[in-house]
Amino acid sequence: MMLVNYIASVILVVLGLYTIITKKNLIKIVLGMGIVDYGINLFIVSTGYNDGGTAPIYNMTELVSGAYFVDPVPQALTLTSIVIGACVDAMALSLVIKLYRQYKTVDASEIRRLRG
Amino acid sequence: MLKNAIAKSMSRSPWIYHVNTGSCNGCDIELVAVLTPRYDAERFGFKLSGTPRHADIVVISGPVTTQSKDRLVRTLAQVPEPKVVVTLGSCPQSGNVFKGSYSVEAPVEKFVHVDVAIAGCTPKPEAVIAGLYKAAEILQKKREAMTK
Amino acid sequence: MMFPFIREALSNLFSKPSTEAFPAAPVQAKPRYRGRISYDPEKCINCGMCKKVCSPGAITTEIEEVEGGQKITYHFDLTSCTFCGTCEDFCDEKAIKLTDDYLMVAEDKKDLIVSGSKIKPVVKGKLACNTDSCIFCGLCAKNCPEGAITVDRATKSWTVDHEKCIQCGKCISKCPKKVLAFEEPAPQGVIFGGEGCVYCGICAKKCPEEAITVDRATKSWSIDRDKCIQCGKCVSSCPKKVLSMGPIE
Amino acid sequence: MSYVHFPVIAVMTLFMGAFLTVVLGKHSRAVRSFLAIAASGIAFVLIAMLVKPVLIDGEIISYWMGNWNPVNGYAIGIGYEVDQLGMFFALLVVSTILLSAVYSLRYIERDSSQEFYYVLFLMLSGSVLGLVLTGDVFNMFIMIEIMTFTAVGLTAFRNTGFGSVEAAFKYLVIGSIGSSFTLFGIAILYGQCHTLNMAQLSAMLSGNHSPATLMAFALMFTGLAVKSYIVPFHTPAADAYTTAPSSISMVFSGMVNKAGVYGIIRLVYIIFRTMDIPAVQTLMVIFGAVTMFIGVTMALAQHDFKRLLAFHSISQIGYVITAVGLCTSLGLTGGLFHAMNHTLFKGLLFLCAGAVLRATGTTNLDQLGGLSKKMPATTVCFLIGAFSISGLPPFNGFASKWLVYQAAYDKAVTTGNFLYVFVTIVALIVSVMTLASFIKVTQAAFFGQLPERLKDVEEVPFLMQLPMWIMSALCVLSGVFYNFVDKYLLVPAVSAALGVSRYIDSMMGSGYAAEKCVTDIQASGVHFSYWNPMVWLALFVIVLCAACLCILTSKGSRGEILEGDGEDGKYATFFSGEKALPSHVGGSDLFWGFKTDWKGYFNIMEGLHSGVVNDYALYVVAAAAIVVVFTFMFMR
Amino acid sequence: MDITGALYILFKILIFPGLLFAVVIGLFLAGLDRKLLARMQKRVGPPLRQPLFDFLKLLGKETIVPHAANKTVYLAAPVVGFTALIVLALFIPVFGYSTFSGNGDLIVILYLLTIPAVALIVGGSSSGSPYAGIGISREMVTMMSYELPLVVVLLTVARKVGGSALCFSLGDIVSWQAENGCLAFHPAMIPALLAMLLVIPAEVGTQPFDVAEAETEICEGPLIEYSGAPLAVFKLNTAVKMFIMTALFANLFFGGIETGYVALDAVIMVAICALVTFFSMTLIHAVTARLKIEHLFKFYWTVVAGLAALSLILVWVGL
Repeated sequence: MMLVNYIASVILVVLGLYTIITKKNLIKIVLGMGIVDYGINLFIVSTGYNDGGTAPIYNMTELVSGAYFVDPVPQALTLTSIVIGACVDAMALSLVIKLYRQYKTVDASEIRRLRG
Repeated sequence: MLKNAIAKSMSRSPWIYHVNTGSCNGCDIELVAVLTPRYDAERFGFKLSGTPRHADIVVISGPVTTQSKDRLVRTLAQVPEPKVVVTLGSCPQSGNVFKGSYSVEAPVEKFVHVDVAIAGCTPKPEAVIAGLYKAAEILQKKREAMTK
Repeated sequence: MMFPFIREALSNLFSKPSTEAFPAAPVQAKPRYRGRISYDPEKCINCGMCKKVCSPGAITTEIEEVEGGQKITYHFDLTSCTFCGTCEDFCDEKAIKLTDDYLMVAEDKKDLIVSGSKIKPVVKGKLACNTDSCIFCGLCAKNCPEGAITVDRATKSWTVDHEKCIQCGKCISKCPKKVLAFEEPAPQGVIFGGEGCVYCGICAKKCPEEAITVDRATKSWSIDRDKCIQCGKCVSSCPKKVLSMGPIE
Repeated sequence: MSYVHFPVIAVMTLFMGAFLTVVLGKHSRAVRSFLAIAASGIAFVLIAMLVKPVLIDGEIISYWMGNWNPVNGYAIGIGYEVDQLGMFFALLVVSTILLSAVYSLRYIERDSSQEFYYVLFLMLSGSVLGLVLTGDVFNMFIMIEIMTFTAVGLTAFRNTGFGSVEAAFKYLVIGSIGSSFTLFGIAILYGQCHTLNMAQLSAMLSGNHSPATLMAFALMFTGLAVKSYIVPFHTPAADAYTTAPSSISMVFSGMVNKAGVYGIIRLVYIIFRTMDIPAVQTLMVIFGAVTMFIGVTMALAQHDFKRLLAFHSISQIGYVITAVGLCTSLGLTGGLFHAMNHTLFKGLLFLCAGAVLRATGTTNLDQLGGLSKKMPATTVCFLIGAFSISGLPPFNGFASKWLVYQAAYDKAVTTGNFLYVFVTIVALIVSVMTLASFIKVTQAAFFGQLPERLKDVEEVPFLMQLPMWIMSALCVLSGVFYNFVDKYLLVPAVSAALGVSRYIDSMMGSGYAAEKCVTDIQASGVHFSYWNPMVWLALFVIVLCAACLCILTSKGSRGEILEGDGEDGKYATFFSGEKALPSHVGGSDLFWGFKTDWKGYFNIMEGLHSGVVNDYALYVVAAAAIVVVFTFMFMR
Repeated sequence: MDITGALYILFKILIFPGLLFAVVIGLFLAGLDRKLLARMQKRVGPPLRQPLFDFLKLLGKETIVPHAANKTVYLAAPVVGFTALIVLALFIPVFGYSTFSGNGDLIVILYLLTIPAVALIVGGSSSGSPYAGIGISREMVTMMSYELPLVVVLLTVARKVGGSALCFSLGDIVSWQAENGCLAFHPAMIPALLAMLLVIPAEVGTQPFDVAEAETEICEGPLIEYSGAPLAVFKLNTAVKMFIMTALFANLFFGGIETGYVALDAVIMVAICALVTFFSMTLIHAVTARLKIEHLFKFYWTVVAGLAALSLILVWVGL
């Protein structure tokens, strides 16, 4: 059953958003962003799953009639998405370091020079 | 033709800028009284303007205190030509009762050429009207002299 | 009502304006208006009281020696005047009057100065001749326009008819030996009669130069001749008429 | 080489430019300048060469990467599809890139690590160009992601300055939430339709909306709305525009948020084809109206030149969203025209702000003043931009705003819906407020008294002026010769946005749309008539007459125009007779009468723009929730 | 276009209803305003030609460009404002007689109306005076104030006339009134009419709403440094604006009373303009004192906008 996957992915996304909204620590906000990403990745990879399918690799010898494989596209999407997510996290963390150097804090409620 | 029309209009629409150089406000009140319904100088196109740049006639009242001397001179310089300078009351012409005070620079003629002097302490509004009327005529003459 | 003047504004629109047609129709100033000063030099006795009481110092005098006396000119500078009217009040001779002419407008400041002058004749002494040096040439008699001088060379007499003499001084200028001259006149001044004086002190008060001192306690009356300008105010104001003008010692 | 390859080559050129810059441009300024100009120039030329076939001949270019053509009506590969709508935005993008690149040459010459600037700049350009040209939703997502983090990098480029890292971080957090929503929506769509091609999605989705696709719609709409910075997603935009270098602010407001707008148009008009549902129209119009109002009122309260411009960007996007959301051909025309005009005049204004920043070292309006004597070219450009954005005739802002009002009120009277009346009024008032806040900038920065500190200010170099002049000229020309813009740009773009079936057919093979029963959106609305061009003649004659009048009278009098030194009393400013002192009525002093009346509102707004990133994230999530609920309540 | 047609258009632009007509009637209305105001204050008042004298006199004065000013903008601003007003005059038909047939679009008029104000603001701003700085801020707030009611009034008229079709054309509004009677006599339009009457003085900038040019407080505000010919053009702008606004009012609310004879129409038009001038400017001027800027804003966004909105709602529900 894929329902568990879907529910889990939504829970992950919601948890990630909750983290971003409530946690004041910048590192935790970045972690929240990561959690959202993982939730979505789980979701994408789940959409392509066919129950009982094999790995989506063209190998003429093993291809037997009646056998089918899982949708390869979501897996490709997930890979891309993971790469992008990693980039974003790296970028965010580097910004956190910069912010800490400038503001001497990682508390989001103290980092508000730009407001109004 | 336009030149004549402009010259004629000069005397029909003189705008007044009033400079108080330390006056007791007596003359200032009479100048304003000139615009009241009873005297109504607006009949002749007189209007009080708020800035020297709009003015044709500069009315000076007060004995020109030391503090106001520079300001008076600067303000007068900012009035575009042709312009007419009118002194209102005795103070700017002589200093009146303040004559000889260490802080009074009167008479005003030391700094500017006065075209019309209206005497009185304070002048009656009729006298003010007569003086301004005369100033308006001088204004027209000055304009005609300018374009000649 | 939010706009209380709306009715008035509309009714004014249909009624006659209350504006005076001033330059077209001349306006008479109200009674007791104090305007342009008029000065009658004939009445003036040159007491200077006006000058003294004028707070802005608008009144100035000029004294000029001319033929036949001093020309005394009074200038009333209207551009300096406060039109308080004190000079009018203080002028006993009513020579100063503040008229109701309010149109004191001028392009030239000189138009705003009221002036008046009169010539105050100089009192001269009698013509006299120093007969010790006189040669009785008779030139003086010849040149006298009135024929007041009679010279007799024979008797060495020189006479003048003081009634006829007009003190023109021609004889003096013609005299070759410069022996003719007017006598020094006796100094004029206020003469205190003494009898009848009640030491009221009005003369002292009236004196513009404060030359007179009256002390009632010690019944003394004194005058500072240097200060006195012989205006005669004390004489005219004395209630007992004990003061007079005349030659003094 | 056939022109069908041009779109891909254009995108690849920019990415290759970025790659080469990082490899070769580290040590030589000339090399990296050359690479940046060359890459953006080639992209510009390539896209410009597509004008003839796409916009004039009306061809839609479809291009399958690696020649992976659809099989049995199923798209397999990644497709690029250049229709007139995409072409319209692509033109905006490439011109912005080129002008910004030219401006950057001198603008960032004093900064360190310039090669990274160009790398990020070219990557950003490539991603936005790819976004508007692609025909694949996942490709679109990737482009959005590249766009987001390059934009973040560029925001933090001057990271020693005030708040730029902070702005970058906020931008990154909010932007990645938005991208996540988009990705989630795309994932749901893929789960439902098993395709990522826009044309095919459109064919499959049109007219049959299941709860899953509605969810996808809501999420994708929110995600793209975050990218176009409409209220309440605007908060990072204001920060980023303020702190980024001005050449990048121009790129942000000129194409990055246009990319979001393009995404929304693509989403609602093509992919989901939901635009004829009144609920979607209501949603977009309300979003647009709120955006333009809050944007402009926040702009009125700003003291910083660039932050003020940033809020105006937000406000103007509100116009675009409103107009697009009306779903009339008039509205769509107005919306697209305004999007284009916004690129022009807002880019121009940001460049002016950059020039001021470079010349004076600050953009704080309270510290500026009297620059018009020192920087006349910038002043003229700024005035043109300010008048354009305020919608004064005959500048381009007027033409597009006029269409927006007409469309909105037309919608109001034809549907009888009072909401649109309200929107029309808001749009008209916002325009006046826009004018007001630009008057504030004009007075505070360019006119008035020159502070002592700015005595030695100099005009910016010609290379920086050039893009400004070009954009000024475009602002005026597109306002005056608006008929040409309409004919060659807007009409094709609008018909492309409305003609779903043509889009599908050209990608998936003709007849595909009919097979799937996709019909074009029936957009009501008259075509507008602009004021008679004769008016311009009249205008010209009268200006001439007025000028003659002035000359005539100055001959007749001695009233020649006199100029002189400030030391001479005659030419000094009138200070009630005082000696003229530098006393400048600056940014924060203006409009206090208005501000006191609106004190309550401004206090609330300042509280909402708290600067805390968690709050901003909360707005995004809350708005997403509202959109989802709205979608499920009204779109079933 | 043949030469006669070109000459005819030139005639329209330069003489009637363009430049000359607008200027003459504008000056007449300005003079009338001053005269009537004086009479309401029990004064004789200036002659009717006084604004003309003022204009001519200012032409004969020196034009001083202050040192702090940006010369180009400073001198161009009044001319730009004047041009916009003349273009406006061409857009506003004399009832049936319009220059650009049926093109008098309300939105175009609304925007052209802002140009003179903007010209004043930019000109004042460029003069570099701090008084002008305060003046332009007030002028801008005034503009924001009256724009809302004006917009609502225009939309109301458009809805009333157009029904369920878009009608922003002033020509159509006039011809609709010719068939269905003047809008002034439709009960639902009365609040809008009152609102418009109150908008006119703020747009023109007469007494209670002339906070921007308050000569006793901020020395004429934006005009402070102007002298000579540019000032003359600004004064002329105010006069022409009077004509434009009253003519707009006449067309919006008294559109349908044309006779077919252009000359007679023009006379009727001027008469209505004079009446509107009296009620909206002179009378209010005579009985009120200058407002504060924040009160002005509040007044327009509550009372006047409320009146206009009332009318809009009445029209919207079909009255």
